[in-house]
Amino acid sequence: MGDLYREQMLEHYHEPQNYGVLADAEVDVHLDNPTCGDTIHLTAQLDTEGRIAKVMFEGHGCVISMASASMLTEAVLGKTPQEVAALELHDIEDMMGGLRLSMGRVKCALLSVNALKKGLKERGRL
Amino acid sequence: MGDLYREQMLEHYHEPQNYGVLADAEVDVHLDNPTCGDTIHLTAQLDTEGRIAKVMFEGHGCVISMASASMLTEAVLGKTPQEVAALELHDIEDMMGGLRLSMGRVKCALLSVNALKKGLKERGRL
Amino acid sequence: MGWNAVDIRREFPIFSHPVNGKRLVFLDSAASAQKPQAVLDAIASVYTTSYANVHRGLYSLAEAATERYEAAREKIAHFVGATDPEELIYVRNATEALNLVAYSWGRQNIHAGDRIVITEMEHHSNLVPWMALAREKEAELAYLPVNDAGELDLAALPPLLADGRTRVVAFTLMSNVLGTIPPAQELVAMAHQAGAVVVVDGAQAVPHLPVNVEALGADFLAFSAHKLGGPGIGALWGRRAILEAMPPFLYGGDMILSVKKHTATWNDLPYKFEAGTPAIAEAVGFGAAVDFLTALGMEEVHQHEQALVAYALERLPEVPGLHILGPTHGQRGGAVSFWLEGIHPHDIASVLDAEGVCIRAGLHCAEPLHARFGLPASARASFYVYNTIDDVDALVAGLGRVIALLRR
Amino acid sequence: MGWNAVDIRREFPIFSHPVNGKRLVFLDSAASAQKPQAVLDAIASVYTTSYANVHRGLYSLAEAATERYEAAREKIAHFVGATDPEELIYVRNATEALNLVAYSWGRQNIHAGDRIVITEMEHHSNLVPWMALAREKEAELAYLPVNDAGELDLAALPPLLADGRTRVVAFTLMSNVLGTIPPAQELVAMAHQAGAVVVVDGAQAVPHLPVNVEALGADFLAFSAHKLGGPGIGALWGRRAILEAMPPFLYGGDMILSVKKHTATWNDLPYKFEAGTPAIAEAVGFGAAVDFLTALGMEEVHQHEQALVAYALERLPEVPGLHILGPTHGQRGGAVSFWLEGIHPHDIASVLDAEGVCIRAGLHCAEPLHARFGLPASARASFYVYNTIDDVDALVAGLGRVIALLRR
Ligand SMILES: Cc1ncc(COP(=O)(O)O)c(C=O)c1O
Ligand SMILES: Cc1ncc(COP(=O)(O)O)c(C=O)c1O
Repeated sequence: MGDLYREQMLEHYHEPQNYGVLADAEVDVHLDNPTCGDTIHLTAQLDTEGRIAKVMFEGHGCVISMASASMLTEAVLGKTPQEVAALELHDIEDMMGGLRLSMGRVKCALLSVNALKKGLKERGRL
Repeated sequence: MGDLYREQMLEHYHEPQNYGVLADAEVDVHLDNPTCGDTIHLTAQLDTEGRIAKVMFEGHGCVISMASASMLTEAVLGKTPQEVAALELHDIEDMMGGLRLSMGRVKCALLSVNALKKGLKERGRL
Repeated sequence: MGWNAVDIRREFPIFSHPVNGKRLVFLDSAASAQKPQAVLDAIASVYTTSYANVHRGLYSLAEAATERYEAAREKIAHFVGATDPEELIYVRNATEALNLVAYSWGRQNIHAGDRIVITEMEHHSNLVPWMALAREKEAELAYLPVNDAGELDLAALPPLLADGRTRVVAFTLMSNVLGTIPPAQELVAMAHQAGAVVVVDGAQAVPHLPVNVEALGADFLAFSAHKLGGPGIGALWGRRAILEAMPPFLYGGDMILSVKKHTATWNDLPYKFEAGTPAIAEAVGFGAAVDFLTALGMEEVHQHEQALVAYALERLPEVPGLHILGPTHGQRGGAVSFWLEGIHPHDIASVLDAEGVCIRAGLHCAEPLHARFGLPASARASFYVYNTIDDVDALVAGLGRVIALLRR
Repeated sequence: MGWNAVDIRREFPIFSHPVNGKRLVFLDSAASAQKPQAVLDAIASVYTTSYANVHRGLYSLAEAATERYEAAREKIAHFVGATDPEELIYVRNATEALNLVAYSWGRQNIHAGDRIVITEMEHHSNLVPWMALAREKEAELAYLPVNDAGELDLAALPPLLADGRTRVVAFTLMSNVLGTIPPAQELVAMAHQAGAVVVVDGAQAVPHLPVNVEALGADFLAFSAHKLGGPGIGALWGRRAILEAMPPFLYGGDMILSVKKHTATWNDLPYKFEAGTPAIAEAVGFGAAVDFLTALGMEEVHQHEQALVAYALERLPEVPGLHILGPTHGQRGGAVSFWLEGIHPHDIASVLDAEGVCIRAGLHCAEPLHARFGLPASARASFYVYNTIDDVDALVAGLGRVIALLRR
């Protein structure tokens, strides 16, 4: 577990970046992970070129789901929806500093990125 | 197997006693054992006191089923239907000279006695 | 008492291997128990000395396999107080046993407008099969509620039985989340008086308590070998008259008497419900697990766990912000679920793992029960014959680390 | 070829024990195969180093168990040529796999007046589930006939497909009685062209031949671990699109995504069809058996058996009054059934047993096929990787004893 709870993860968990709700956001999506009760409410704004300009999240969950959401709000800035759609587990693991997740924690780490993909799809951006 | 194919068994198998059909018999019954294809046609006559006076059988089957049928036609002479009904596996095993049957062969050994019980029941003798 | 959990633990080979460099503190036996060497030996001995397909063979090896397979059935039947081993059917697990009842008995006996009563503390395996049956048959699925203390609200049962529409009452003999042991005999008596069939989920109770189907009075009892130290197999006990009146569940080899092209007749109990080649060595391993527990004594197993639970219920509240689910005193099973303010159960489990302490986190296959308590998930420590007071201490110490790391 | 059955036999511990004072000549592998030491070791190693319930645990032990359980799935899927391991579902045995299809796919897709086509050479496990389904749905059950040589009469299929009422064609990839290997790709193509789903019973073929679901083109393949040297577990492979459209079969833990009091949603493949705690160590043992066979090479396994069958077909006719069932030349599986004039198959098996020779006698769960040949029962010798020419000689010599003892 040493890895899972390394300093960087705990910092994002205890002091999440971009925590809250973006007013009048184009993307506004709820997603949860029923098997463990993690929930996320993610809002995002795109710029005039259609790139991600700002992302905020609110939610409850474990260190992995919350820290990864916090990191994601920074990592996707400037990306196109297609680039977001292409993000896979290993990208998220890299984003978290090269963590290797066990099968039981994969869903936690993917919650926020899946929420963002879902929200972009709902708005016809994907 | 030594036991199963001892001399006494083989004699009854090769030269069955009371093989054939008793004409105008009160008891006249067919029974088979679908899992192995053994079949028996058993006929029997009761005397004025209601005791078994004569039994004959015809059929196809393994050494156990045929030899036990042959032995049964002798062993039940003079018995009442109630006495026949009371015959259990160990009685049949004793009749066959104290054989101990494995689970897979029990049905073979009981074919003829079950046929006789069924036939007596059909005639209201049980 | 002569109970010595440290000695007992030595009989379970897994405890001789450290986990993450630490002594293994296994507190997830409610999910699945570790296996004693005697069970491994029994399985290996089948494969090395007496393996062949059962029932159908007419040679010594097949007879030896059949005898061991049937001897295990007899042991397992007696272990739950059944006098007739033919009432005991081998299945894969408790889940399959409950599905067997819902499919075979249920589809024949449940009709539109009938009611099926279960409880709010059921495991999904004693819940979803009934939900599916209710949906197929347009029957009603009703829940006996659980109160805040984690006990069944018995007063809610008579109104559910009063109109004569309830055909079956299904409940667990021990909650896998709350540890609650419901007043089973009372429930059975009430259900039977209303003409309902009673299905008991013994998955948690059978490994941990003396269970006797005659004393219990229920009509079916489902349980799994893997939760009592056996391999991947389970059993359904049912009353002969009911089993005989039921249609088969799975169709195929061994469960038939005779097959023609368009008709078939069924074999006698228990084979009518055992289609195809059974899990032979697994059945023998199941019997060996039952022997192991019988030698310990099920009353003693229960006493041992009661002592561990009492100690855990005393020590856990020392952890700041820890809340226990379910009864905190009286008779209860060896599963203790809890939650920590502000910390997700997943993180509790992960941090404890680094200390060698294995607990379970999540919904424990009891989502409606968690909804009842307004919890998205919980953590659970559960005990078995090999656990000791030291294991509880390791848990409490580990929870200290969890808080140090994750709470601000 | 480097095949050495005597060396291979040494890897199976059961052959180091004499039977009735004689060398064990095991000729009943079509019923169930013996287990190599590698399989016993794999099972024991799960229980001694990495046992816990799978999927639900968040600790190292559970992760290790889950990894081994899923790695085995991947191996087994690849063993039958499936590229997507999520299309492979663990079940108890081939029988349960076929019932799963008949219950889940069948009850959703078969309606009154539809036709189900099977063959006269099916094992009861690929026959009675369809009979039960046909009865429930008032569908028609039709049989593709077997000719006197023991081959399927393919010309009878087009008329059964012509009216568009046939929804499913189910057949065995190798007869457990006749050894017949039907022209599977042709059957699949014809069935698919008529819009029927194809269910293949691979219980006999998968242990003995290279089987590749992609080349085969079928929609489902059922098989058992115990017939290929593994423990009491089995598998169903199915096409993703079909599996996804099917409702669940067994309901309970692990097969759900979320459960509310009156609704539930299902988990993804393969878990949707794996309710309750699976047979974990058994799955790993299944994987080890597949590794063992893969190392031998399935093409080599088949060649080895072909050679034994050819030798048996040459020597058996030396026995006076012996009649062989099924094809006597060409490609065929390693099961050779026969009957002896005037001698009941039970007696053949019992007398051979005294010589250490294990064969099977009876209907081999194929009663309609025996009716087709007018036989009340037959005897069967079947071969596997550990059998040798010597075993065939022992059989022939034993049959001499049978005749000396029982024929006058
Ligand atoms: C052709 C065939 N199909 C199905 C089965 C059933 O397999 P199992 O008994 O493992 O379910 C068998 C074996 O008995 C078989 O030979
Ligand atoms: C109360 C209860 N019922 C049923 C089950 C299902 O048991 P299995 O997964 O062995 O089928 C469990 C265990 O998971 C349980 O705790």
